[in-house]
Amino acid sequence: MSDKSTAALAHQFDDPEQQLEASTLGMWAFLATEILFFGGMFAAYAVYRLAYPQAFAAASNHLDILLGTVNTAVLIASSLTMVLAVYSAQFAGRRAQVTFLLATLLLGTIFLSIKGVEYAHKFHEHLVPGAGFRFDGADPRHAAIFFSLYFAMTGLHALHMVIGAGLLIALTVMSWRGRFSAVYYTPVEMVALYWHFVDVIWIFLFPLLYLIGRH
Amino acid sequence: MSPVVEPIIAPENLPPRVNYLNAGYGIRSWLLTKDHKRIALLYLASITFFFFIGGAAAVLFRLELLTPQSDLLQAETYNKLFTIHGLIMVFFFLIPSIPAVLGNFLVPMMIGARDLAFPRINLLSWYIFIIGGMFTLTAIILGGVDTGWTFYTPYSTTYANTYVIITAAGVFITGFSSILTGLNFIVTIHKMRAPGMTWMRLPLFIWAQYATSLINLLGTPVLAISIFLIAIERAFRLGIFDPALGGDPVLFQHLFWFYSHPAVYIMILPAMGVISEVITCFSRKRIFGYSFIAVSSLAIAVLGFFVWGHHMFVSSQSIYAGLIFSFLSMFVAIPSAVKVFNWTATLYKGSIIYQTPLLYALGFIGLFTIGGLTGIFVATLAIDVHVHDTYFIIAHFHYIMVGGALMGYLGGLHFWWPKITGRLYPEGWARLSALIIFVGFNLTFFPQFILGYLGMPRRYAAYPDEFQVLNVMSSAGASILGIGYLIPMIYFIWSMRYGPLAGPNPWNAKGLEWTTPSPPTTENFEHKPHITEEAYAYEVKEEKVVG
Amino acid sequence: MATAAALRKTYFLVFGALLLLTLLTAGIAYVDLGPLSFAVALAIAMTKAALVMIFFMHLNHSEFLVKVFAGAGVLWLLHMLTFTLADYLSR
Amino acid sequence: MLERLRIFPDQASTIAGEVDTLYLFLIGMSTFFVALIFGLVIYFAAKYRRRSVNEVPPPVRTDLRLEIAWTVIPLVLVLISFAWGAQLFVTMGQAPAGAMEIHAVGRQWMWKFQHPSGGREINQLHVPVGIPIKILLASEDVIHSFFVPAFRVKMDVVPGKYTSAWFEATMEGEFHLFCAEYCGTQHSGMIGRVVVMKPVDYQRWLSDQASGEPLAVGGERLFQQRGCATCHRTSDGPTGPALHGLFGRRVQLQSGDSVVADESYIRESVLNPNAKITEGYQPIMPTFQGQLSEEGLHQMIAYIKSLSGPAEGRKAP
Repeated sequence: MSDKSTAALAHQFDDPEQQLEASTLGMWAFLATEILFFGGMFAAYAVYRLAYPQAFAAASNHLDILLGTVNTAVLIASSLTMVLAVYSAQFAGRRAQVTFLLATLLLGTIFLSIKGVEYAHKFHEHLVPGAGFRFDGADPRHAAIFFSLYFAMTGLHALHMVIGAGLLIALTVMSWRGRFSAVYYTPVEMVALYWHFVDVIWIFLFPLLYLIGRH
Repeated sequence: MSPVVEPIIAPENLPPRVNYLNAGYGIRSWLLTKDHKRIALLYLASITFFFFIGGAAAVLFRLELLTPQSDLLQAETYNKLFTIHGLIMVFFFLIPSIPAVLGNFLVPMMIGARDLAFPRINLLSWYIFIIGGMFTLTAIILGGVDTGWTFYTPYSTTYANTYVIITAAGVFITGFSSILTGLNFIVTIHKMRAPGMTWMRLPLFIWAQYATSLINLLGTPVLAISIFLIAIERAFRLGIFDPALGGDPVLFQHLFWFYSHPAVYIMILPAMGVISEVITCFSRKRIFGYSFIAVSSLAIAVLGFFVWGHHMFVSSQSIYAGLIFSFLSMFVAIPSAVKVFNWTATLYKGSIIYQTPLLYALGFIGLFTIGGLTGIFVATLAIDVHVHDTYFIIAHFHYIMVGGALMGYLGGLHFWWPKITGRLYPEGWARLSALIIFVGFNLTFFPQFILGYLGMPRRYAAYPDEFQVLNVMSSAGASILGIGYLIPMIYFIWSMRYGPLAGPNPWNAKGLEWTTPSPPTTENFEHKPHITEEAYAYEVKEEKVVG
Repeated sequence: MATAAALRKTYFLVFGALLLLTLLTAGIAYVDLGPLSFAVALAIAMTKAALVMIFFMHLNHSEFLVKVFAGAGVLWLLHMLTFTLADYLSR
Repeated sequence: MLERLRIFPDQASTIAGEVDTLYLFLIGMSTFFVALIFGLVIYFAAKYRRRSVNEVPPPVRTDLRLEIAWTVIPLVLVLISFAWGAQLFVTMGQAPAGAMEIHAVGRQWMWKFQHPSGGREINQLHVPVGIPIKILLASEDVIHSFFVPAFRVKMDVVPGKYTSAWFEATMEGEFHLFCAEYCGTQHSGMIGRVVVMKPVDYQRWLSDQASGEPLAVGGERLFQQRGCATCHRTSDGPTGPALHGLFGRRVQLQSGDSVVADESYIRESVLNPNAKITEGYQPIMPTFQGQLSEEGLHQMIAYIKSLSGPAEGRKAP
């Protein structure tokens, strides 16, 4: 085994396989907690959408479906570049790893900036719940709940993206120093799992928030 | 009273020259440690600190409840005190107590590992616990919070004018501490068991920690999100749970109890794990029904998630939902009953000595039985309509939490104290304090069952005169209980300095942790142990101590 | 592990499928399917999520335990949703 | 002193006896199991105490029959108590047809009851014995809980929706009324008395309660009591439009169109404020659903009419 990998082996593990397996299991257990963390809001969404369908449909039509679709495509693309980064950590050299990691980071920032545009748009249209909320549709009180959930869900999702971006930056630095090889690529795999999970959450957020009562 | 006293440990069982306690000195070696044993001690110190804050709040309002009218404290202060008692005891003492202290120390040692799977995350979880604690203490110092530990809306989001957001932030942050500990334990137990340590040879303490970690993992995030939604609703005047703005307060109760009922199993399961270890050691007998106890730990963890609606029978939840939750609540009681019967059967034909850990274990079995059976009362729909939100409920969950979880924690602490510190605690004082705690506890909480059925609501600063006699009894019991808890604090600290040397295995107990010197070295084992026999193989002839 | 080249090919195939499904779900939203539209949107989202989890998150090559934990997270979410909605729908 | 040491509250309603019987069944079952466990533990601990230092007890095999027994027997017992409790719960849940309906409003730290015939009382509830009473519960602020221990009845009072509880008193006298759900500072002060009287005494009490006052006077009192005055002031304020001269006027709405302010508009705006929002105002008016009986609504509308009509011209506060 090359000395690089044994150097990266933590003292409590016996061999790199055990370390990778343990880290993967740990990350998936963490993702289970994240599923339930967002799950609480999905439960609130489900209850209120069943109770006030018109208000949710009217409010959802205020969201920009084009930006939503583009954003979904951007995030899926970032998932692709992320998985290619893991691929290149195993099979290709530092140059490929760094390019794919930076591509993922770039796509992530594009997603966040599009999100920023949408938030600014909502702010100008007085659709931010709270004192300044003005909604001319049928049932403003329950439309305000839709927007509360919209901002809570997409806000927490964006926060997870920012954390992901931070992890990607750290990963790029480690990759630039050549820390990863076919035998030791655990950190890349872990950040990839986290990033793909954030993409999966958006895959559900997009139809639930943007595509109600469009017909 | 006990017929045969174990011989005091021969002097030559001195602790190894370099062990985990003196492996490093100074603040940095403790605050930046990655050793699971040191992190366990960090947790021990912090939760003891929080325990006495919660306890002080309890003593104060028990004094207030001596008289029907609110004369010692104003209603506002009383509300803040019971909220502090609830918050601190639940989130900052009971939930972390056994997993974070005994679990952190013992999980790697019991399965033959050098440390937990993610030592850095383990230290991070302690820091998160402390940061969360700081937030809650700030809220208390600034003026306290008076929403109860349940944060029911719309009171907590719209009508309370106390420090709800800071407290919510504290609870939100601390939740991640138990998530990370749970995650660490699950991966360690799956991936880092020594060769030969199959699932069916695991000590039952490990099964209990595994089941608890599953609940921590699958439940705590939902508490985090519901507390987060309360904080943003209160900060930005949103209407998610506030009916005046179109929200539904019952939805908050669903999200809150989805975690908070499994949380009571987070508190009791580890104590059950301790009891299995203590009963077998002090009756020197193999556990009766090993697989039944192991499986019932998992059954409790899973079924615990299907019953939360029994907290909401009278909250305008639909009748059908009430029927479903009541029906399922009956099933969750069965695994606990199976465990109690198996422990009692373990004592049969044993060779029992009345050391302090066993006194706590026997106390646990008795009080937990009463707590569990009264759980059947409150799961029965017609009875719960009458006793919901009364002192019957207070008595029920204190019998489980104080009679069960706290007795289990103290029993475990006494049982593994020689291993943690290398010193023995004073047996006489320990038995005395166990007795005081048992008497004080029953005098405090049994009258509350009667008070509850008579209809005295909980969280009342003032109450009608006819409830005074029982309240005075309860307050008297509370002061005895308070003294009972102080004594161990004193002699444990005393034993660290002056206690006789314990040696590797003062109780002649089975289990990998007892094959290491006390206090153990940082690496726990010189060479990786190899396990060949079942757990609690006490019938096998005494073998050499070195593993 | 599949050969390196085959792996790359699957990734691009899955990427293409995900884009198509995104356009599909956005397009189908404009067709009035009545109550069915929510179910269709959810089904598409689940397929996309499954694609990402199986191929991008390597569940297909992971050990059984990892699959159990992935399943447990989703199962618990569904359980919470069903029991909470059971109360609301039976009022 | 001793005669007050009771174990059970009064059994003052039809279901109280049945609930207590189920309670006694559960106490009996629990006492048996507690005695069994305590007895076995103490007996074993004494009988099998350690005789010599290195005594090794004989191995005891796990007995499957025993395991099945103490799984199935407790399961059967708990399911019996479930079925018994559930059957009672269902009867508690549905009020019998024709029950006398009393409107109750919980608000921070007091109970307000309105009898169908207009009688009104605070923190007291006079009811006839032997007649099923349905309490319609509404809250004006936080969650409260209507709890009468003597009747074994409890139901949360959830703001934003109606909940109801019913009982049939079987015993005359005065009984405690508590708020059981924590609702703030004076939660322990939100208590009252339920006075159960013979039907004829109840009618006599009711007759001298009903005030013969004109509707507008009652309406004005309701206007104050419900806190309408805090938002609707004499001139258009930030939180609510003025109601002076409103009646009969055409009102410009948020959604652009306009409507004449007649009785149905006022009634709809009181019960479902978001249906038609006046131009330039926020939808912050809470629902008054269920807090105003039909009679109260009539009084309210009469009062608002008086604000704009020539009749009394009384100034709103």
